[in-house]
Parts: sequence; structure tokens; C-alpha cells
Amino acid sequence: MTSYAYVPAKLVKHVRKPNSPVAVLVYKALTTRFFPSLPGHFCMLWVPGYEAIPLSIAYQEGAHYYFIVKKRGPTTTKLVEDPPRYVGLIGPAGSPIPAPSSGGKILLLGGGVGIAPLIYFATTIASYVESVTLVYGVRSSNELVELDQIFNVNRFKNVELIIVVEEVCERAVFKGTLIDYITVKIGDRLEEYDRVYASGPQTFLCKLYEVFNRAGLLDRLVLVLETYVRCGLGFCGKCTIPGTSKLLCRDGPALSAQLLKNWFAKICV
Amino acid sequence: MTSYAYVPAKLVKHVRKPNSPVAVLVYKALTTRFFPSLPGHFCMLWVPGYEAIPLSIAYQEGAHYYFIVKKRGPTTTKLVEDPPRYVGLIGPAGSPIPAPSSGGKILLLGGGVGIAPLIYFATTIASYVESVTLVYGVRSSNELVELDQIFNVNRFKNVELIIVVEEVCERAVFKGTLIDYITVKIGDRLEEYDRVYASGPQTFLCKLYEVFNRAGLLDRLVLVLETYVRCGLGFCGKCTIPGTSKLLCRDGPALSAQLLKNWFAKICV
Amino acid sequence: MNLNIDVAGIKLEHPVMNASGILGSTYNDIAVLARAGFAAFVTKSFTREKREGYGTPIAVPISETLSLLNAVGLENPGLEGLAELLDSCKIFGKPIIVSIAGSSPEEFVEIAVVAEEHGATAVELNLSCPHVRGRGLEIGASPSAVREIVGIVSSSINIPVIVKLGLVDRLVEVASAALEAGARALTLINSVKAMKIDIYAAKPILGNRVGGLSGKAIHPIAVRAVYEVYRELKPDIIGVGGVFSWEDAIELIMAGARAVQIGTAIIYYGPEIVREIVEGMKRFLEQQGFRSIEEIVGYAVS
Amino acid sequence: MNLNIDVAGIKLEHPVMNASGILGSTYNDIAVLARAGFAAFVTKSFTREKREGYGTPIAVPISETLSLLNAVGLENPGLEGLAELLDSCKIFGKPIIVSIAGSSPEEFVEIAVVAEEHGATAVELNLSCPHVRGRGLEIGASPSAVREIVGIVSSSINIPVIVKLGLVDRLVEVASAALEAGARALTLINSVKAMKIDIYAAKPILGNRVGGLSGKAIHPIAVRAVYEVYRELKPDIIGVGGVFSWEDAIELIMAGARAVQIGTAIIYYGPEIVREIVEGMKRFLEQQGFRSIEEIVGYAVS
Ligand SMILES: Cc1cc2nc3c(=O)[nH]c(=O)nc-3n(C[C@H](O)[C@H](O)[C@H](O)COP(=O)(O)OP(=O)(O)OC[C@H]3O[C@@H](n4cnc5c(N)ncnc54)[C@H](O)[C@@H]3O)c2cc1C
Ligand SMILES: Cc1cc2nc3c(=O)[nH]c(=O)nc-3n(C[C@H](O)[C@H](O)[C@H](O)COP(=O)(O)OP(=O)(O)OC[C@H]3O[C@@H](n4cnc5c(N)ncnc54)[C@H](O)[C@@H]3O)c2cc1C
Ligand SMILES: Cc1cc2nc3c(=O)[nH]c(=O)nc-3n(C[C@H](O)[C@H](O)[C@H](O)COP(=O)(O)O)c2cc1C
Ligand SMILES: Cc1cc2nc3c(=O)[nH]c(=O)nc-3n(C[C@H](O)[C@H](O)[C@H](O)COP(=O)(O)O)c2cc1C
Ligand code: FES
Ligand code: FES
Repeated sequence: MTSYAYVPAKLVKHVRKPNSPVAVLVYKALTTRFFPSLPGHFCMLWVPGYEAIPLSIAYQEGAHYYFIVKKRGPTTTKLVEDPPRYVGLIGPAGSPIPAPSSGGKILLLGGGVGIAPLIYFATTIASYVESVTLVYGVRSSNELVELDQIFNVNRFKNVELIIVVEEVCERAVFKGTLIDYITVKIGDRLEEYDRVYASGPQTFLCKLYEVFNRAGLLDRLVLVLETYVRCGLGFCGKCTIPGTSKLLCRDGPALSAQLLKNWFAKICV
Repeated sequence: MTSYAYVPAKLVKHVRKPNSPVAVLVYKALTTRFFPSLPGHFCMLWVPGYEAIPLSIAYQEGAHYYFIVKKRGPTTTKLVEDPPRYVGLIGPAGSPIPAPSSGGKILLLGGGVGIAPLIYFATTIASYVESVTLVYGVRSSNELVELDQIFNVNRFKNVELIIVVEEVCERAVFKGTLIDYITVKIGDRLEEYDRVYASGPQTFLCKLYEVFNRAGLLDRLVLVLETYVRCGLGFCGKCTIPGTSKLLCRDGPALSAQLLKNWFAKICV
Repeated sequence: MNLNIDVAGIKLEHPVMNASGILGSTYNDIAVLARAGFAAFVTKSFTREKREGYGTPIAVPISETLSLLNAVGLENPGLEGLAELLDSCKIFGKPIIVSIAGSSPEEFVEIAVVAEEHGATAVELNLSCPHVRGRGLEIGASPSAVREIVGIVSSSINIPVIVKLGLVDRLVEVASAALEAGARALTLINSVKAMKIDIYAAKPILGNRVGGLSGKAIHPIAVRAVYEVYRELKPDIIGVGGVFSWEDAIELIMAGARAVQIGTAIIYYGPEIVREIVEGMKRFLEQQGFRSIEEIVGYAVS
Repeated sequence: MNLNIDVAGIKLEHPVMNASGILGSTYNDIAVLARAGFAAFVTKSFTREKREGYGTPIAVPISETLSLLNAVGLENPGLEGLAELLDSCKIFGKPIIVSIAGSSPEEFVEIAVVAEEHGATAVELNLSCPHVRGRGLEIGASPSAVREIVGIVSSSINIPVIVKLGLVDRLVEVASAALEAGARALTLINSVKAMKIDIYAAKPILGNRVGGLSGKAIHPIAVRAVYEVYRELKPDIIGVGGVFSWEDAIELIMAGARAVQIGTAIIYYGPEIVREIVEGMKRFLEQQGFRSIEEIVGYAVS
């Protein structure tokens, strides 16, 4: 049983590298009736004077909601460059990412701001799984969010953060795309991971589906999808996940790849 | 912070001696959102087709509300003679009877259906006070409610039930009025009681006030009053306790006798 | 015990349908409703032309009262989309009611005709949208405007015409005009014009500023509207407004409704809530010794 | 930081008064309000003759939405009682506003004159009672009826005339008529016509069956009414409807109200709630860098 709420919130942190298209924002609820979230939940973040847009909750600590935003159009540009002192949060939207039922080795693959829900997810499952490998891929170094510093992901001994950048970058462990990383660095060892979760650009998710399909491992893969989201509350029907009868804002954004056969056929091929 | 509710309820028990003007009714809430009560709380009991009247909650056990009703006019007559299968309860009205802060010997004096709140009160304080003497006075034996059987007040070792009836009656320990009982049986030993609570007809409460005033013991006495109650929710102003600025349905019905000097002057003299 | 009932001549396996605007825009929406077990489907309100709707947010939850404020702006795919939707939804084999929000009698007729051609079971004329100028409440407040539109639509199609009204001063009069002009049933009520302001941003939150209040908050208002219209006119009524539980549904039916629609409860509890409501109603009827829904229609009205 | 504000020319130490019908019938009621710290007192609506009101229950809590349904029936002690009440309440030294519910222009005038003679600070004409025939909403729905009553009362007394309106189709028009006829301020809004049925008893619960819905449920409706009237006419407004917290009060003020009244919150939380609301407003203004209530009146209106 969801219990949606509207939460007025105040900017308490804004982290952005010079000229970066990406920023981390922390907003604090201004009411004690703020909503709790689980990893995978997103919210409609209303920028007064602009619109309300879907943003993954990258972390929540009490009344503090963390977001990672990338410039795309007017609302995200405003958020990245000059985040408003006050916003409104409508949520929690969507369903939690299905957690691994038992221990095991978990691989998380986040491309760009797609990393957001996986950060929250990593910190939540770390306590009971064997290991979490969090691979974070970006195009260029100025898009890189310092996950260690901001989200303190290194506080967990069993969480390994691997940074993958397409351009040359000293912070990176690997130069290339996430798919390159999987091909080169993991290769046949995909099977070693009990569950794999991926979030990022659609082309990346499509390729990953192919890789897992070929390897016969679709049952281990969960994809965090994006669709156009309008109401975020499950009534407008805009966010239907192609090839399925699921609403992203209610049943998603994370779905098992096994359910995405028709999605793959419609979207990726 | 009160949280009023409307609770539809169903008759589950109706105890009445042949031709008795008094009946015990037990109604069970038909919703899980029923309100909790404390001794002293009353509710507006709505009899469909009749009116809503104030009735003390004589006991509450989960969803079960106990009432003791005496015939007076149309609504109480209906309740005593042919209680409706379904009623509505609006409450909790009023404030709890102020409980004795520590142990000690407690005397409860209930006249007629005025006994109702004291039953609930006795069963609540029994666990932490030294002793409870519950004196229950009625005019004639057919008005007598079997407190032992229905409310199981004898389950507490430190609660003594004393029945006082004006007419001859084999169940009675004493023949006379409650005031007679106090004069004859307690007399100078009033002081032995750390707190005294009384509920019943106004003339009885007036006399008791006089007795305690004369004895210089007003600070030990709490009276459970009655006024005309219309809304039961603290907005209509009908239930002002004469000589005070209290609303019975919010601040009452139990008040320390010390606050009732003007009430006494206005009502009793 | 079954919960069969008919309203406006439409046979329903039980009295619960979705309210217009909640999951009635796409084939997938209807599929979701069908899977959940609704007895009939009501589409989002259609206009002749495709409409984009208002800027976001289009809805703001008001959780303290289990309510919602919305201003979607009658977003819909227009006539073409309607035909497609109806064609594709035939496979569900259940009644489908097309909601129409025209701005002129002609537009209402045009859409109603397409609805009928493509197999709609009935049309519901939305004469009560609280936040789209010229398509809603102004029309529904005027007995003569209602008479005109309902009259012309009723004489243009053979499927039942249902008229959806909102909170207006002369509700009984308007209802009476609709019935005289040929409405087979009334849907009561639409959301109520309202607003929420964020005091920190110092702005109305909805993209459209003003919207419609729905959910638990308006339930007692809906009960009153149904009761009053039923008492005076005894028409077929579909009750809507704040139905969150089977008790709420029974309350509307005892006030005079033959069927109910649920909107905001779908948002808060998910479409599956319909089962709980239907099961609860069934249990209640059995326990109280009633033999059908029919028996309790208007049961509390005197 | 003080919260001084004036409305209809009445100086208030802070913007919070009680709503008519909540503790405004007796000297003791006013004493309770004074002790709690209200800035001004509004009486129960008075009629010329004493009225007994409806049978009980006269109010039913709807706890799920922090709301209340009431039908008191304009119970009041009539003109004589009014004079006595006003005389005795002078000692509180605060503005006292007499609410009037007449059934004819003459009755309104007669009561207003007595109110003025006995020292009332202002009168509030209740043109919006949702459940007493001939004394309320029918009047308040008609611009011409409003113009007539407000005009004659305004020309008969010198103290300010405030007009209390409810949810009506042509709210802005009616508001405009009231102001043109001499109203110094508008109180928006009254409770909304509604009903609750007990499904086991199969009967409406209120003695009068139909009543007025107040409390949290109607707050977004009140905000919208205030916003709309303020945007069009910029009059002095007293906002009322579902104020339970300082946030709710600020919301109505940002929508255009200069003062607020609280009714149902007094019932749920006790009269002491006024302090919390006033303290919260003060804190908010300070934290946000405002220097007075005045600065935020209509701040969210554009
Ligand atoms: C579940 C979900 C979670 C998301 N999480 C994040 C996140 O954590 N960080 C982040 O930076 N972005 C996230 N996004 C994407 C983000 O919502 C869009 O970038 C944003 O809506 C663009 O708005 P705009 O006004 O800046 O650009 P616009 O000019 O409105 O649009 C630019 C492009 O963004 C996409 N877009 C626009 N509106 C939406 C919408 N309502 N829903 C989905 N896509 C849209 C379209 O592809 C469009 O062409 C998420 C999207 C979804 C659906
Ligand atoms: C706080 C409180 C608790 C009460 N608890 C009990 C109880 O546990 N058991 C019980 O039998 N009675 C109780 N009463 C009294 C009971 O409310 C009245 O007997 C009842 O209202 C009479 O209603 P009627 O329709 O039968 O009679 P009516 O014909 O309406 O009245 C008969 C007499 O009862 C009194 N009365 C009537 N209405 C009210 C009212 N609304 N409030 C107070 N007195 C009224 C008047 O003196 C009246 O003359 C209580 C009253 C109060 C105020
Ligand atoms: C998000 C949303 C969109 C709506 N869109 C429409 C619509 O297009 N046409 C219509 O007649 N009613 C519309 N309504 C009103 C509902 O059909 C219904 O009358 C109202 O919400 C009250 O029911 P509820 O309290 O169960 O939600 C909409 C309501 C909501 C919440
Ligand atoms: C019990 C009760 C009695 C009322 N009586 C009156 C009245 O006599 N005159 C009037 O103008 N409004 C009356 N009202 C309406 C209130 O003044 C107010 O407009 C309404 O309750 C909305 O405010 P709230 O939500 O804060 O209660 C009454 C409201 C309640 C709850
Ligand atoms: S965005 Fe998912 S249903 Fe509206
Ligand atoms: S009965 Fe106590 S205030 Fe109405």
C-alpha cells in the first residue's frame, strides 16, 4: 500500500564540478510527514516556475533526499546550474528494486546518472550479501560524481567501486564503455555473479540484454528502465513500458529482464 | 490531543432484570478504527430514529463498549426496553477521571447509573493502589446491576464492593442512602481515604460536598457531574458547568471539588 | 450471492467501475483495469482534437485526507485515438463507457457517434470538469445548456447517455433537465475546484494552479449529492467520490446509487482495491440478510 | 516580530479568530476563547428569535479526514441573548464580530443594529449556511439577493459589514456584488453541504440528515475560493476552512486572506491550538525574512 505525499523541501547541498553537466543535490523535507523510500523509488521533483520531473532517489537519510541530476532540458538545467532553494517532492513513485533474496555476489552497473538508484541499492544490500561490485561508467571525467565522498559508499568493506570512463581519466580503473568493461574485464566470468542490476542509457541496457540473453543468464539480470513519466502516480497511462502491460511509475522502474522479451524486440531491435 | 471518531456498533449483550428501569448494554464496534477510552470518558450514543445522548463508558475491552442505562425519556426507554441492533458512538468525549497519583486507599461512591464511570475507574486503578472501596447505592433492588457478574470487579483482591439499597434487599450490606452509609458506617473515618470519587444524582453530590467541606477534606474529593450535553464535542457551549468556566464535555465530567465552590453555591444552595 | 446490477440498462457483474481519468486512456490502461477485475471501464474524457494537457505537476497528493488535487487538462488522443482504443478493447468483453468533454453540442455529438460506431456500451457526458474553461462546470451549472447537449446527443445515438455532474448550486434542477432530455443515468460527482499552495515556494503547485479535489475528502459531499438527487428524482445513479472501502461504496448505494466508480483510491491503493471492495460488499449483504445489491439502492433515503 | 494586521478596518494583534459556530454562543464560550488567545471573537450566527436547533446528533466527526459534519440548526438565544452576550463580553477588550443569519433583509438589519448598539466591532452576514432553508446558501448564491441585503445593512449601521460566502457557482460575481453594496471584507468559506450515512443503521446520522462539511477536507477548496476572489477583486478577506496548522493559515494568507478563522481544529485539538498556530506563523515569517503578515497577503497570487 503506497501512501503518496507532497513534501516541501529545502536545498541543503549542491555539489557540481566547474562546468559539469551533472550535479548532486540534497533536499531536506520541511515537514515531518515526509515519505520514506526504498532503493528504486523515484519522485516527481517540482521546480517552482518550471515543471515536475521524475528523478531517482539516490539516497535517503531521514528527511534528507539525495539526487543526481544531469542537464537535458530546461528543468534539469535549472536544477544543475542554479538549484532552487525550495522544491516540492511527490512520491514515493514506483516499486523498490527487487532485492536479492539471499547472500551472493552482486554486480551493479550504472551508466551516467543511471547510477543514482544503484547507490542507494548498494548501501542497502551491503549488509547481507557477500559482495557488491558497483561499476560506474561515464563518458567524461567532468560528469563523474564522487560517490565515495558524497555517499560514503566506501564505508562498506564488501562494496567495491569501479570507475569506468570513456575518455582518459586518472580516477578511472578502466577506459571505455560499460559494455567494453564487461566484455574485457568480466567476459566468461559473468556467471560468477548471482544477480546483476543495470541502470543507464537505453542503448546500454539493450546491449546488456543481448549479452545476458546470449549467455542464457537473463534470469539473473534486472534492468532499471526509463519511460516518459507524466503523473508519476499511476493514473495517466503515459509510462507504459513498451512490450509489457506494466506502468513504470507503479511497477517499475526496475524489471527482471525475463519480462522484457517484447520490450527488447520493440525497443532495441 | 483528542481524536474524535464516529463508530458504528452492534449490540452483543443486553442484561435487564424483569421490569427493571436499568439495563446493561454491550456494543461492539463494527470498524477497526474505533476510539479508545479511559475511565471518565463518555460518548454520544446515537439511537437511530431517536437522538444521540451522552452515556458514560462503564467499561471498554477492545472493541466492546459497556453501558449502564436508566430509563428517563424516550431514548433511554428505547435503550433499556428494546435496544437497537445498531447504534453509533461518537467519542471519546470529556477528560479521564484524574487518577490518584500514588497508592493509597480509595473510596468510590456511585449512586444509581452514576456507578458507570466508577466501575471502569476501579478496574483501572486497582493494579496500583492499596485498596478500592466501591460503594454502590440504589433506590430499589430491581435497579441493581450485578457488577460482579457483568464486570467481574471481584477479580481484584483489593476491590471491595459494598451494596447499599434504600429498600430492604438481601443483596445489600446496608439499608439506606449513600449519605446514610457514609454517616453511619464511615463517620469520622473519612480521613482514612486518600481520595474519594463520587458519581450520581445531583442532590447526592451536593450533600457529599457539604460533608467534605465541613470535614475540611474537599481536596480529596472528586465529583463526576452531569449537565445537559448537546454536541459532546466542545463547540456548542451548552454543557458549561455552572459556576465554573469549564465545559463538561471537554474538561469534565469529573472535577476536583476544590474547583466547585461556585458550583455548590449556584446549584446546591 | 452475486452482485449483479444494471445501470442505464448496462448489465454489470458487480457495481464497481473505474472513474473517468484514472487509467482509461490506452489499451494497456484498460488491460490493467480488466486484470484487476473492474465490472466496466470508463475512458478518460475525450475531445475531438488531441489535447496535450497542462504542464506538470498534473496531480498533487494530499495525504492527510487521502485526497488528490489534479489538473490534467483533459489530455487525450482525440477522435482518432478513441476509435483505435475502442477497437482494441473489445477483446475484454466488458462494458466500456466513453467519457466525452466537448465544448459545443456538435463536438459532443461527433464523439458520441464515433463511440457508438466503434462499439462503446454507453457514453458519459462530462459536464463537470472543474478546471478546463468552456468544457465542464459552466455547462453543468446551467439547466438549459445541459438540456440542449443531452437532448441532441440522446437523439443522435442509440446507446445509453449518462450525464456526469458536479457540485453546482442547482444540482437537482440540472439533474432533472438531463433526465428530461434523455439521460439514462447520472454520474455524481466530479472533483471539486480547489488549490494547494506551497508556502515556501509561495506558488500554487499544480501546473494549472487550480485543479479538482478528489478522494476521501469529498466523499460526504458525494453522498449528499447522490441522496438529494435520488430522493427528488429516483433516476439511475452512478456514485463517485472518495470510495476507498466497501463501506464507502455501500454508503453511496444506500444514498441511491446503483453503481459506483473509484478514482483516487486506485491511485493510493492500486487497481487491485476493486477486489477488496467487491468482496466486502458481498460479505456485508450476506451478513445483513440482503439478497441483492438492488435491495439496498436508496435504502437510507426517506 | 509582531503579527499585527487589520481586516475590514479592525485592528488585530494577530490574524487568528474563531469561526462562527464554534464557542461563540455564551459568555463562558468567549471566556474560553479569550483565555486561549484568539485575536478576535466571532459569535454563533444569531437570528431575531431564539432557535432550538435540530435534534441530535448535531455533529459527526469524520476522523479519517480530520473533518466534521454538522447541522446545529442555527441554535441561538435570539436578539435578547445577543444584547446580553455583547454587554457581558466587553470586559475582554478584544474585537467581537457578530454573525447574523437572517431570513429577510429586515431581520439582518434589526440584528445588526442591536449588535452595533451593544458594542459589536463588526457584523458578519452569514449568507452561506448550507443546511438551513431560507437562511444561507440560497441567498449567497444570488448576486442580486446579496446586493440587497448587504446594501441595506451597510446603510443602517456604521460598524464594518463582513460578508460570509460559501461554495457557489458564481462566487466571484457574488463577492463583487457584496463589495459594491458596501461590504468591507469577505469571509470565505462556509462548510460544504454533505451527508454521512451509517450503513448498518441505514440512515443518515445527523439529526437533520444533511449538514455542512468542515475541517481539513475542505481546506484546498477554501484556498481556491480565497485565491480566486483575491485575484479578481483584491478585497479584504478572512480565510476559513480546514486551518489545523500554521502552514494551513499561511497558505490561506498567501492566497489572499488578511486573517483566518478556525473552527473544526478547535474541536479536534482544543482552543489552545491558536497559540501553536500563531507561534508557527511568527517563526515562519522570521525564518523567511518577512517583516509582517501584510507582506505575504496574496503573495502566491499571480
Ligand atoms: C524513473 C525515472 C528516473 C529518472 N531519474 C533521473 C535521475 O536520477 N537523474 C537525472 O538526471 N534524470 C533522471 N531521469 C530523467 C529526467 O526525468 C529527465 O532528464 C527530465 O525529465 C528532463 O526534463 P527537462 O525539463 O530538463 O528536459 P526536457 O526538455 O523536458 O526533456 C529532455 C529529454 O528528457 C526526457 N524527458 C523529458 N521529460 C521526461 C519525463 N517526464 N520523464 C522521462 N523523461 C523525460 C526526454 O527524452 C526529453 O527529450 C529519470 C527519468 C525517469 C523516468
Ligand atoms: C456525561 C454524562 C454521562 C451520562 N451517563 C449516563 C449513563 O451512564 N447512564 C444513564 O442512564 N444516563 C447517563 N446520563 C444521562 C443521560 O444522558 C440522560 O438520561 C439521557 O440523555 C436522557 O435522554 P432521554 O431521551 O431518554 O430523555 P429526555 O426525555 O430527553 O430527558 C429526560 C431527562 O434527562 C436529562 N437529559 C436529557 N437529555 C440530556 C442530555 N443530552 N444530557 C444530559 N442530560 C439530559 C434531562 O434532565 C431530562 O429532563 C449521562 C449524562 C451525562 C451528561
Ligand atoms: C487524475 C484525475 C483525472 C480525472 N479526469 C477526469 C476526466 O477526464 N473526466 C471526468 O469526468 N472526470 C475526471 N476525474 C474525476 C473522477 O472521474 C471522479 O469524478 C473524481 O475523481 C471523484 O472520484 P474519486 O474521489 O474516487 O477520485 C478525474 C479525477 C482524477 C483524480
Ligand atoms: C459545529 C459548527 C457550527 C457552525 N456554525 C456556523 C454558524 O452558525 N455560522 C456560520 O457562519 N458558520 C458556521 N459554521 C461554519 C464555520 O464558521 C466555518 O466556516 C467552517 O466550519 C469551516 O471552517 P473549519 O474547517 O475551520 O471548521 C459552523 C461550523 C461548525 C463546524
Ligand atoms: S506516469 Fe505512470 S501512469 Fe502517469
Ligand atoms: S455539549 Fe459541551 S460544548 Fe456542546
